[in-house]
Amino acid sequence: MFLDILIIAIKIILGISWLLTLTLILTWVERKESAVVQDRIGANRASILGLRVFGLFQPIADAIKMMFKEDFVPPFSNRFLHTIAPFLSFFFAVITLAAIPFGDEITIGSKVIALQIVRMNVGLVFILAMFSLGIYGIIIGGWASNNKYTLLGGMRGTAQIISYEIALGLSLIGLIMIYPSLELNEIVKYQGSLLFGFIPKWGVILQPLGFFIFLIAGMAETKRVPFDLPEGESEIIGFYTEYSGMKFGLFMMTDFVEVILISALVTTLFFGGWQVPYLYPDGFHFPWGGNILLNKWIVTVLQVLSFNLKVAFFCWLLVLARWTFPRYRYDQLMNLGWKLLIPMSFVNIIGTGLILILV
Amino acid sequence: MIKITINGKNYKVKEGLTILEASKQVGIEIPHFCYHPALESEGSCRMCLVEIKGVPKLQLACSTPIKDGMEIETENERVIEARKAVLEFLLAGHPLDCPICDKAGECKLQDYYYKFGLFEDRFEEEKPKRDKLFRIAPNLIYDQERCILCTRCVRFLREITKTGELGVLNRGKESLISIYEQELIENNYSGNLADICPVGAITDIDFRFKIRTWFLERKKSICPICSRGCNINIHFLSPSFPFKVEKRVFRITPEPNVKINGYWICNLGRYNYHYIDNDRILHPLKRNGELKQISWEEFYEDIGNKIKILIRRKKEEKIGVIVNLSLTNEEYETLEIFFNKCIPGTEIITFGKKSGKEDNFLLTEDRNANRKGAGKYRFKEKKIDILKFLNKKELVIFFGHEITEHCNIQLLSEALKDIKTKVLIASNKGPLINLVDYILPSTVIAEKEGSFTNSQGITQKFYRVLEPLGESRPEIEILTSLAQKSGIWRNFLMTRRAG
Amino acid sequence: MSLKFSPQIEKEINKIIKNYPQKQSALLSILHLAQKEFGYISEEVERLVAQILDIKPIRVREVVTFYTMFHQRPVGKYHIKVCRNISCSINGAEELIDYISEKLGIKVGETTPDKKFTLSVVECLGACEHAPCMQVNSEYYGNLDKKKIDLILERLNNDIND
Amino acid sequence: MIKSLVFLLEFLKGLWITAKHFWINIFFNFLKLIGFNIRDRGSVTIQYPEEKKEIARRHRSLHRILTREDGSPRCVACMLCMTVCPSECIYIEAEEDPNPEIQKRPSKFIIDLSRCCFCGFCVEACPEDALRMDTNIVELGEYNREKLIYDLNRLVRISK
Repeated sequence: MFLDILIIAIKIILGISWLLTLTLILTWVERKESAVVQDRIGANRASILGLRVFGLFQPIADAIKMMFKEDFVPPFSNRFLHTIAPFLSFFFAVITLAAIPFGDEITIGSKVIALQIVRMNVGLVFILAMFSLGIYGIIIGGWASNNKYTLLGGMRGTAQIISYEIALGLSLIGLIMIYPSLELNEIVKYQGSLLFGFIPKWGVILQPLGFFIFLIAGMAETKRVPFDLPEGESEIIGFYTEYSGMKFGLFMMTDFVEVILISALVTTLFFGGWQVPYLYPDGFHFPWGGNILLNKWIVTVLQVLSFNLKVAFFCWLLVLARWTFPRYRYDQLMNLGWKLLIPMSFVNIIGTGLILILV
Repeated sequence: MIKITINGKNYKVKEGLTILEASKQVGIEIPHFCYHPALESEGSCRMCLVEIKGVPKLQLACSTPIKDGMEIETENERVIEARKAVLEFLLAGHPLDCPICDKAGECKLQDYYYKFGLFEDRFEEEKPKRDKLFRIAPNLIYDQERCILCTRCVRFLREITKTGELGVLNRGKESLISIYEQELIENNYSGNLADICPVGAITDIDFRFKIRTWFLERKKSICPICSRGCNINIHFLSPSFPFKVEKRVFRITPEPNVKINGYWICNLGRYNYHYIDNDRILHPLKRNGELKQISWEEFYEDIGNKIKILIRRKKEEKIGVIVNLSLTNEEYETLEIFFNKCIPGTEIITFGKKSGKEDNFLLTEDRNANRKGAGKYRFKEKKIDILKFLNKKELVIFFGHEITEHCNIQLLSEALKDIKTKVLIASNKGPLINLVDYILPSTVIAEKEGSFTNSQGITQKFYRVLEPLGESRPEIEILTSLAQKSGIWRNFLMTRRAG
Repeated sequence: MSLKFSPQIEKEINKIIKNYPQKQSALLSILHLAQKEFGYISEEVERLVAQILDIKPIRVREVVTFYTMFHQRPVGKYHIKVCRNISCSINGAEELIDYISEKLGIKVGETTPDKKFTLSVVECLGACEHAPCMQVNSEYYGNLDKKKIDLILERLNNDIND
Repeated sequence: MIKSLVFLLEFLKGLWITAKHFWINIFFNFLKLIGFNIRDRGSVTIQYPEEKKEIARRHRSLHRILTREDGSPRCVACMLCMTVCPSECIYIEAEEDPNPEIQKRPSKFIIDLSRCCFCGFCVEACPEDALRMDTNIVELGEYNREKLIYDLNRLVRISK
């Protein structure tokens, strides 16, 4: 029992440190990628003992700055709610990590350890639920700032996230119809099997439409450009305008955490999670014949690496999208959500159902 | 009255005028350099050429008298062509040193050239080099290069001051204005030469290089130096000037007023303007062992109470007021109401500045601006022995330092020792400052408005030109506020209204 | 004032003054007399004339500097005035001026040390038919060349008058 | 809905463009990093304090006062620059110059760079060609405002 708790604790610590490290790196990636896309160089000044390393220390400098900035609470605002909002927002983003599998199981001694913080059979529902709860951070933050504009920003954010939550959920129904379980590791495992004997049964192949809808709705969930209507601090005033210091930093981090989680989810649900094509627990078995047998530890490492690479790619893609598109107007945003994504996900569900019945 | 036609329009003008004067009367400006309304016309500059119908050549407007039915063209092509030519010739010998010329900005040559000039240099020859720093008077520098030989200065000295120090030497292109050997112009009106010079040939050393003319603003006022009451223009730094400069007034020029000063003022009035900015009393001071700054309210309270007590004790004769002769008529009237009517029994005496030498032109013997105005009221003349007057007084109010010119300062300070309260109201620092308890800044003439009656009996109004310096206030305001605090306010108002 | 006219000239001056309604109108005539008397018009003479006519000395100077026949500096016994206007210049006056100044050892406008000759150049003498020409005191000499000038100067040098 | 689909296509195009930029720039930046410096490819940013851009010939930079051959400033204190200056940053006081050919010279000539907007009107107005803005000194930042007030000596010294 104690050992189980210890393992879970280690898994939590490892998971959170993985997430936070990636978040830090992502802030750097965000700056650098935007710079490179725009033919610039980007942040490269932060240095430790004259060592610059392409500005990799910039996130550390940012973090230090955030922590030492004055924490300002607007007068006549609700101090408690104002303080709790960023934590709520951050918490519900991070907790989603619990259901995501980093790899298959490993066996140390007699203990079988899943590379997943909690293996729950309602994983997918849990994730959707946690995403929805993230709204509270926004609306509370907007309201507690005692500022009309932040409240408006919070309202905008709530409306947007609720709208896209539907599309997000509906786009997954097709998957649920195909996959045998709601448990994410099971889903990943299922994606290891082959279609027609040589195509991996990745979600993106079985559910291309569902993938697009999920990706777009997921981007909307992260509240980033082109869906950054709740934020837009300088132009349209978002919900965290009245925040400063590390509280603001938490909201900012929530953004990046959500980017990582959406990437992880897309990877898990549509790109085979930790699966490497044709890699089985004992090594590669290619459909055209030929085998490469590998140690099971190497396989595990390859699987985890595969998962991380996929996540990294989607992070890159989301950042690229953020620096490509202009912001939606609010009516366009709502049109896209209600008039395109939701009908399309219905089409997707019906289409999937028909194919399942016919095949 | 005769009929003439100028530029196709018919006018009726008085007979005997020249074309230039007639057209000036009807509002048409004919450019000119050598013509000056107060001087005989000379016709040397050729700038005022106009076309007269029936006369083949262009004629000088400044010396051609008008005739009945004359048809004059002042602005047709031929006239403007002639002006261009004249300006071109003038500039052939005139250096283009406007940047360092003090006249720039108010120079006739500059103005006319910008209006009519031929903006094209056709001369290949070098301009003549001459003496640029020729001292013709202690206060004037003559620049031979800039001179256009309009001879205004020569004529001024011959006709107005009748001293004739200047003459035109040589002839043709060698001509120049000069004094005889080293005999500088020493008369009291030499400053006017710089004013009447239409270009920058004669410049005033007092104003030389101090500031450019376009930074200055001018407002009319009256010269307080003598009892003539000459009309003057005070040239002061425009309030829009972006930098902080201690000096406000830069020069004084005459304002034409044919009845009083013509077009001129004397050097005494011209150069004695530094009192406006220098040695001013800036704040009300009270001596309590040493001088300390107080507010006006404190002063009104103190002295008002003292006057109140003296009135209550029926000891009005203990109040003595010593007034100078340079206040405005309105201030004298206020003094009359305040001390003679509301507190009968107080003694007011007047003391003016000592008389100076008069000259035969403008400067008068009496150096007080408003003796005539003060004379209208029941102030005692200065025949009284001041020491006797001060005897047994409890409150003495001085207006100005003039009293010290009339008595021994030693005796005065001894006489003042026994007096409890001594008040000085003056604009500038002076000998009385060390002898009194209260020192109050009043404004100079340029900072207040009112009227003066000059020695001829003409009363002239003048307006505020500058903002009061520091906390200084006009005497009339001081007296009115004091009346409020000394318990005679009602009486004061009634008398004033009745008056 | 130390300088005075001789009684004879003074009498003449008084006579001239009486000819005019205003005293100062006699200025030109008196200046001519003064030049005759003193040879040239110095500052002292100017002051003297001004005193006689009751005007400012600057007015006298104005007149003196305006007219070229009044001398402000002493001139030599013979005042050589060479014409330099068109006709004379075409016929070689410039050359002659240089020649004379070389010969006398003085520049234009100067006087020889022995106070005998003064050389100056003047505008047209009204004798273009004799160009180049010059005037010595009141005598005219026309059709000049270097030889003729040598001859004239020699004669003048020996004080031989025609 | 169809319109939105067209949008989607455009989105993909946009993503393609940014991604192209990204990979091309990454490639050239990598080349730069390992020593192959291909001009004008990769990022075009100038690393300011280390690298400096060449200043255009007609750029209006810090003022200087030109001198005569004898070293005295050419300014004759005509105050035209002071008159024309829209930000009122030039202040001049004049005095008499012993040389009668020059007559006037500045006793005080102050340019307050903290007010200057570098419009160059003063240079245009100067009749003596005494004032120019061609020093190419553009780094004028100071920690103390008083140091931004340039007097005659300092302006003359710049020219040397």
